Amino acid sequence: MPMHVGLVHFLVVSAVLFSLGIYGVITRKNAIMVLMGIELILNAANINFIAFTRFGTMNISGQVVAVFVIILAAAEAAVLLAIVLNIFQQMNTVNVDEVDKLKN
Amino acid sequence: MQYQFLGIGYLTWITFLPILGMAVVLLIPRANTSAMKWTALAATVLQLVVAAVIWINFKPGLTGINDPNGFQFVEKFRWIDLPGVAWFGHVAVDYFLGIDGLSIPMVILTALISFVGVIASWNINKSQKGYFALYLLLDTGMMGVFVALDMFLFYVFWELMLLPMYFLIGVWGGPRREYAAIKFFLYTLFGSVLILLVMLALYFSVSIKDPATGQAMHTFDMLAMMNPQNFDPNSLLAGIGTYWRYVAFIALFIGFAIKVPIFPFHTWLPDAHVEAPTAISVILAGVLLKMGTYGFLRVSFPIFPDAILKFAYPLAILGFINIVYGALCAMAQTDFKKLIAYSSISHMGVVLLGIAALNTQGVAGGVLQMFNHGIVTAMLFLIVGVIYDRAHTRGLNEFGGLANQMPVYTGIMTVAFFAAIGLPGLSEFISELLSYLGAFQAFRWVAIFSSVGIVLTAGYMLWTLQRVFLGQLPEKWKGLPDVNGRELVALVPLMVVVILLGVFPSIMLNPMSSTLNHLVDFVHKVGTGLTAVK
Amino acid sequence: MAPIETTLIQLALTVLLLPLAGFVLLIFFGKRIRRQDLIETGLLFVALAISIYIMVQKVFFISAPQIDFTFRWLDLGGMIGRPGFTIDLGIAIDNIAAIMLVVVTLISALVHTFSLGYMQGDVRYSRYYAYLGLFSFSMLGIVLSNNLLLMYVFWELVGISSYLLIGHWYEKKSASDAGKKAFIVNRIGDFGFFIGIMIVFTQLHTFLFSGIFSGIAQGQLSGPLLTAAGILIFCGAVGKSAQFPLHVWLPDAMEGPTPVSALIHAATMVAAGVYLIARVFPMLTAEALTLIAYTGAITAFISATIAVTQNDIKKVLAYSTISQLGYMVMGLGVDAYSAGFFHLVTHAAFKAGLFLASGSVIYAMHHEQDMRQMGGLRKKMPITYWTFVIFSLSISGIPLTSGFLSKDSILAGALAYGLLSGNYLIPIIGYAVVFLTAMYMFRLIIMTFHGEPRDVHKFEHAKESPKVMTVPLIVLAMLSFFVFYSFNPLNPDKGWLLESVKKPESVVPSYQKYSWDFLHVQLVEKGAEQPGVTGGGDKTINTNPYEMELERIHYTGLELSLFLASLGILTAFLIYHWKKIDAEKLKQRVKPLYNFLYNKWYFDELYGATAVAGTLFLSKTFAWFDGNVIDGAVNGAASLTRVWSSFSGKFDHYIVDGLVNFSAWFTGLLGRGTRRVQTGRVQTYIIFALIGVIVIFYVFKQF
Amino acid sequence: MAQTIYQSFGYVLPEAVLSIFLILTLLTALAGKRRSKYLPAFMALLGFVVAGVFVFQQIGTDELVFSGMYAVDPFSWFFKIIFLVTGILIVIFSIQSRELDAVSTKYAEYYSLIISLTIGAFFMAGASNLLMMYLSLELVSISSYILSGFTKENPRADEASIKYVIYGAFSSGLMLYGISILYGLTGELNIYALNQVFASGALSQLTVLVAIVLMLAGLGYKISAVPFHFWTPDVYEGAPVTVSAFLSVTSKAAGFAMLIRFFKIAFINVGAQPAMAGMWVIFHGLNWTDIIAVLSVLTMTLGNLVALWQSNMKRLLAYSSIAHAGYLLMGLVTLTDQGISAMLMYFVAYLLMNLGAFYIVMLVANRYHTEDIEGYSGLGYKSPYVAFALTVFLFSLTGIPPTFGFIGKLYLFAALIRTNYIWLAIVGVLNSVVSLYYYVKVVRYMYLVQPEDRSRIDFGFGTNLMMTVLMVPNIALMLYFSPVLSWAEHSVLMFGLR
Repeated sequence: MPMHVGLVHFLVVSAVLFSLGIYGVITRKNAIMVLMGIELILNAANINFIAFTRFGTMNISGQVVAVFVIILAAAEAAVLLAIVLNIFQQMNTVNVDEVDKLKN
Repeated sequence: MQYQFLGIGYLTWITFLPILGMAVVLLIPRANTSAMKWTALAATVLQLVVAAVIWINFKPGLTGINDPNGFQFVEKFRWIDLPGVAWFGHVAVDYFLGIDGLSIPMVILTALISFVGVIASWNINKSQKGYFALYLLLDTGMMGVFVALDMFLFYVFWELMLLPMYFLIGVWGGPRREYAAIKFFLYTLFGSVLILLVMLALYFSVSIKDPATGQAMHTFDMLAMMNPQNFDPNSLLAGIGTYWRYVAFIALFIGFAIKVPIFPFHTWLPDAHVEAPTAISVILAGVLLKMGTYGFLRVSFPIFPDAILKFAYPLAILGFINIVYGALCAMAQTDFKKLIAYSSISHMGVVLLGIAALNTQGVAGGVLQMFNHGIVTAMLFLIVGVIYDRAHTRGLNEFGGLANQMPVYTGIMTVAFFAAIGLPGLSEFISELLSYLGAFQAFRWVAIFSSVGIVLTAGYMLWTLQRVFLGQLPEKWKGLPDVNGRELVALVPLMVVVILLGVFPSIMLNPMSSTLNHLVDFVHKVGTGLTAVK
Repeated sequence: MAPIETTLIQLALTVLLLPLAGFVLLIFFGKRIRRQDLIETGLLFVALAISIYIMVQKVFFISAPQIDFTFRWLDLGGMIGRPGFTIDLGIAIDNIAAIMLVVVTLISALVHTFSLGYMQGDVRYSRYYAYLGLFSFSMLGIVLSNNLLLMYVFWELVGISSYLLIGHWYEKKSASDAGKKAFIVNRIGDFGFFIGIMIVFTQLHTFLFSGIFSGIAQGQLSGPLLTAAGILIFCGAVGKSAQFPLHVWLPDAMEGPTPVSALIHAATMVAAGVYLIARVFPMLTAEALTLIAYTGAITAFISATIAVTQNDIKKVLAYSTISQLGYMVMGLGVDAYSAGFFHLVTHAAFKAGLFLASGSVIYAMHHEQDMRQMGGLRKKMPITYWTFVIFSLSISGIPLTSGFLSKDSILAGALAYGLLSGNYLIPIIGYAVVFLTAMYMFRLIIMTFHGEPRDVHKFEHAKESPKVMTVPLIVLAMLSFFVFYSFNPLNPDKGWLLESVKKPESVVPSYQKYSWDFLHVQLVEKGAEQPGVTGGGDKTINTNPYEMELERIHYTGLELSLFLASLGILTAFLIYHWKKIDAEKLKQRVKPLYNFLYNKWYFDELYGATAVAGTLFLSKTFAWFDGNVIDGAVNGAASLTRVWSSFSGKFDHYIVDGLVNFSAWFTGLLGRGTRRVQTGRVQTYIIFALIGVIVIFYVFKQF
Repeated sequence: MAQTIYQSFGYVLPEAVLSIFLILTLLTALAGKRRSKYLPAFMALLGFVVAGVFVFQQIGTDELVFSGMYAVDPFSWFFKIIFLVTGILIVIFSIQSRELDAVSTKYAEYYSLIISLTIGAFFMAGASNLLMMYLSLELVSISSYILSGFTKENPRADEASIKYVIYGAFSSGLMLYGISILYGLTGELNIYALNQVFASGALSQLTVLVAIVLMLAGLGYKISAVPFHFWTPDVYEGAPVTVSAFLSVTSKAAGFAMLIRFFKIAFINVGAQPAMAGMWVIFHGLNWTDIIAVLSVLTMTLGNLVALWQSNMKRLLAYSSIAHAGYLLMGLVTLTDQGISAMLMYFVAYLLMNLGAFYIVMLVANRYHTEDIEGYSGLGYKSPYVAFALTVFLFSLTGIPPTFGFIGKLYLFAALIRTNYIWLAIVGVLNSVVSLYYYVKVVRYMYLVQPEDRSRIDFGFGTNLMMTVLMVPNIALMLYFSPVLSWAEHSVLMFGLR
């Protein structure tokens, strides 16, 4: 029996991605990996939007959102990468847990 | 408006003259310190003159408290006026000044003490500009508290004193000045935020008809707050003897109690007194402490008559604790200023005892004691200042035999000490007598136990007198000069008041008696649920 | 008011204000005026003259019992339905006031005169006279006051002038200590007085004696409260008149100059207590009077026993004073009102004399006060010696002296009282003290004036005092004879003084009176027959069992006291003059008792260990408590917790305070704790944020 | 909503103007005088002023434009003024900043980023669509990431920047995920439409809660509410002072604007306007009041308590700004228009006092090269006017008369008392007492510690004037606050709600 892929599956995938993203953000030392985690979170949301649009009875605004988010994620990634680059130049590291001079 | 000068009311003059002085002081070049001193002196002298004019024109026999027609020198203008937008209703704050028999002694006291304080500040040798500017600002704050009838205005003046006081203690004080200043500041601010909350609660509970438009509006007018009929039926503080009314009363009580100060909120006082420069100690003890008890009488009692009737007994017990506890603590001190600080606590206990009695003689005694204590403690602090200026120590045990070295000083000192002991013929006797008489009628045992204070006060005061002035003069103090003319100018007026009021207390009692009678009557009638009396 | 009465009031006010004027003059211009002393003394003599005039007028020519002048001093007004609060004050002249006026001004004037010699060259000579003026003013105020408040006012002023005068030589620690002690001990008594006044005022709404008495008569104040009020007012007298247990200040007060002791601590101020009792006498209940009687008796006895052992000439006199004051108080307590007051007057004269005479001795001996260093002064100082003897006879109660008259009246009263009420202890003590009095007085005389000089050096230089000092002595000695008070040397009842000082009618409810005070008896005395009318010459005498008892035992009592007094004098001579009994051996034999007496029954030590130390301990504790517990939060949490734990079990509110402070300290701690969360690692932040999200979610899921 | 897209453009003229000036400012970098400090600043100022003119033309406008994406109403108008004033002040501050001299080649970028952040803030204040909310939030965020690390030679700034970007991106990711769930539940992105869906009440409360809590993470991060505040102290400390100041006002105000609008429009039962005017009725199912009350208490308490221990002035002000977020949230707890108007009032006060304080911090950093509180020792003697000004600002932050901060707090507490949140009011006032301690600590160093070197340093006329400009309203508005109050009360109006 062919498996019918429905909304729930998308949502599960999205939730898994979301969790993985959070996991990545929390555990990875490398700033790039942290960025990846964030991208996962955003894309999890994107999957949600698109899935809801596809399966729901609603308008297509969800897909529009996804488009915007993709662009925005790119912008954010660009900024973050630039900052990481700068950090690397200044401190010779891209590990976020080594950047902890500012604290109480 | 009958009492005006240049189109501005007397009370505005008396309140804001020091601010004018402050402005002038700020404009004077830094180097010209003597001009600053004279400006400050001029401002306070003018203030004193206005006070005298007010005193002369003051009509005894009018009521006041909750009766707008009983106030004199009234100035009432809309200060903040915001016609109702949408659902907000009318917001209005009045610039509402006026005095009655309760405030007149305090106004006189403030003017007098401020004047004396400037003279005592003559020797300030550090940042005079800042000092005198802040001093005059403080003066305005104090005077404002005693003439404001709008609670918002009252609160603003109340808080206005904090800042200059912080700096005056903190910058010009003794070795532990920072600690004392911040302690004072925190304590008092803690008290005043509670007052703030109660003020807001009252604001929303009271609504009156706007005289202009006839619409209902909330108000900060303290007189309106005193009429139970002005409370919205469903508001937080409506009714008589409700839970929230008691809570509000207690919050207000703590706010004022810190200023008095009432045990156990008193620990800022000894530190502040010890560290403050002489003039500021004089102001602190002479005027600031009175604000607490003035607040009780002006705000707490008439607005929450039901609560005060319920809490009169605990208040009297606090008075007792203050008296005995303060006296005993004073006895153990070796620092002259600290001793007087604790004696202030003790003496303010008498005020509490008197006003808690809620009868004519008690309240009159309490208010008179506020005035008298202001004068006497001011004298005492000046006296300590004189000796500190010369010897640079306040250790009681380091002195002795000054009576021979500084006879005039000793004479004045003796008068002040004996006044503090409550010697008949000097002012504090009458007020203590009336307070005790009132308290005795209301709560016999508390009054009896409190009378122990009479003995204790004599004990520590005479002991101090003995340690400082009697006995052999230590070698190192052989060169101390007697009081000079400037110090006499500060001390003698106070001494005259002490003696004058000791013999003719009616001078002060007459103007205030009808107001206080009215207050007592009002509290008893309204507090027990009878309708408001006119 | 009749014109003469108005005049008298005006004169009385003049008398009152004259010394005050002197005081003000001397305080402010003392340094600039020459011979200030003469001004002050002169003022006092003027006052004396006026006083005598007032007394003569009042006692002999004015029948009204009292001339009163009252004015409204304070009026706080009132509201409708609420009684107004007013205080009326004023002065009044009745017989006892008039007599006291003379006593006070007389002694004062004489002491002023005496001081001209005695205090010559003192460092604060003008100050001394100023204070004397202040004192005279205050004392006259007490005498003239017609109300409790003014009485209290002057009462305190007397206290303060006494304080100033005792501490006149304040360079000496003992002098300033003594002044302080006097004032504070008096204050303790005044504490009671004050409460008594408050009771009276709150019940009767007046301070005026007349108002108080009429109020009580109307029953507005009765029962235990009335008794309490009486006893509390009496507390004031206990302090001022140095009655047990507040007598400890008087001996110390001898640190003051001797004329001061004569004026204040013998003749006038200490008598103020007695005067106060006399003033409020009508409102004292039987219970209160009984207490007063016992207090007086105990005081008389304790101090007499102490006086026997003392060696300081002024200390002996001081204890003797206390003892005599005890007599007066006892006299009033046993309902012998007139006798008590009478003794006050006579005692004033002879005790002032004794002090001045001792002052004369001390002056001659260059301020030596120890009797063991004296001796044989009889020949060197004849006037002093003979006046001293007269005073001593008077105080011992030997016939022909004034002391005999007044003391015997008291003793007779005590005896009658004891017999009627069953309180036998009081007359027994009373008579025992007669013996002791005679003994210690003559011990004093013998040690001082008789025998061989012990300090030869000082003796050599001793000489009779100048005229200004001896003349007052002579005047006072004359006043110690009976003629000034009664022409009958054995019975003063018909003398002018007792005729004019009659016991006032008690106003307390009858069930609170002495039983005899309301059991009136009418006696009919057979008079000369008049023709035509049966019993026309008969006189009806209102009397009561007390009076009758007095009549009955009068002579018995008199003989008894005379016997005891003689015995006392004899004993003194046996031991100290003829040395038939060795004083030292006696001392050894009763050593514990002797030490006990010599150390004044250890009262000072007792009070020192309890009241004084207790207060100081309390004050130190509180101060410590204040600095550490209440203020603990800011001064460090460590001391706080320590204190907190040590007090927590005991005082509830300490815990509350502790908590208040704890919270302040805790606030800081909390801030310090939470800031550690800020690690500087962004991933930690994210974890916390996530935890936050989850917590919020779970917490609010329920809603 | 009757506006066509074409017509809608007429309502975003200020934003358009700002965008144009954004480009113009950038272009100044190419205009030959690349190193000019003043040209880009002047351009930015001009941009704000011109935008201001257009903003002023919008007085009273109450429209929903771009198909319900963006509301131009009195509420957003209020915030726009706040943003413009802040922008202008920040530009002026930046001109004086020495810190920025390190990146003197990039002034044009710097000022254009300031403009872009302001544009983002404009849109945040008016966003009435979830997508719009997210996009504008990101615009603000991305601009601020760059700004906070703008002095990139400075490791502290770099650190601030990377922390900010990671934390911010993560938070906005959470928010986006929340939005997606909400979208799935309701099928709507427009918050007016959301309101109607909520009104129907046919939603799984649990899921809604998940979505809302996730959204709260994004909003909370913007307003730095506990527990989403962690970036604040680090970023404020690391970033240039001007940027910290800018973030502390504009970014926070924008966050609050969005929060308030979202809550008020999405969750109010419009049909059930109660008798008492201005009271909100929230749909059943979610206890917003409690969530926000708890957040508010936590935020102000933590902010104040931790601030007690700070020794760096910027960090202290960071915690102080967290605490102020807590105070501001109290206004929202009341769920009344009065609470909102109190918040708006407070924003005015907050702008004046907080910018003032940051300005002084910058001045001191310029001259004395210190940001430590101890470095302020004796400032009252060395530079009296500066010290006086800072004192005024700090007391205003504490909320003591005679400063405008007092009126701000007064109205917040008044709103609480009015709605019987007595306990919250008490927590609030106690917090303000605690806050006194650390504010006064600075004052203490300035006046109570005597400097060894008492030589005077004067800051020149321009600086003094600037301080006066900031200081005078701080006091004058206390004495006469009717206009602000009136303005705040009028500004509570949002489109679609009367």
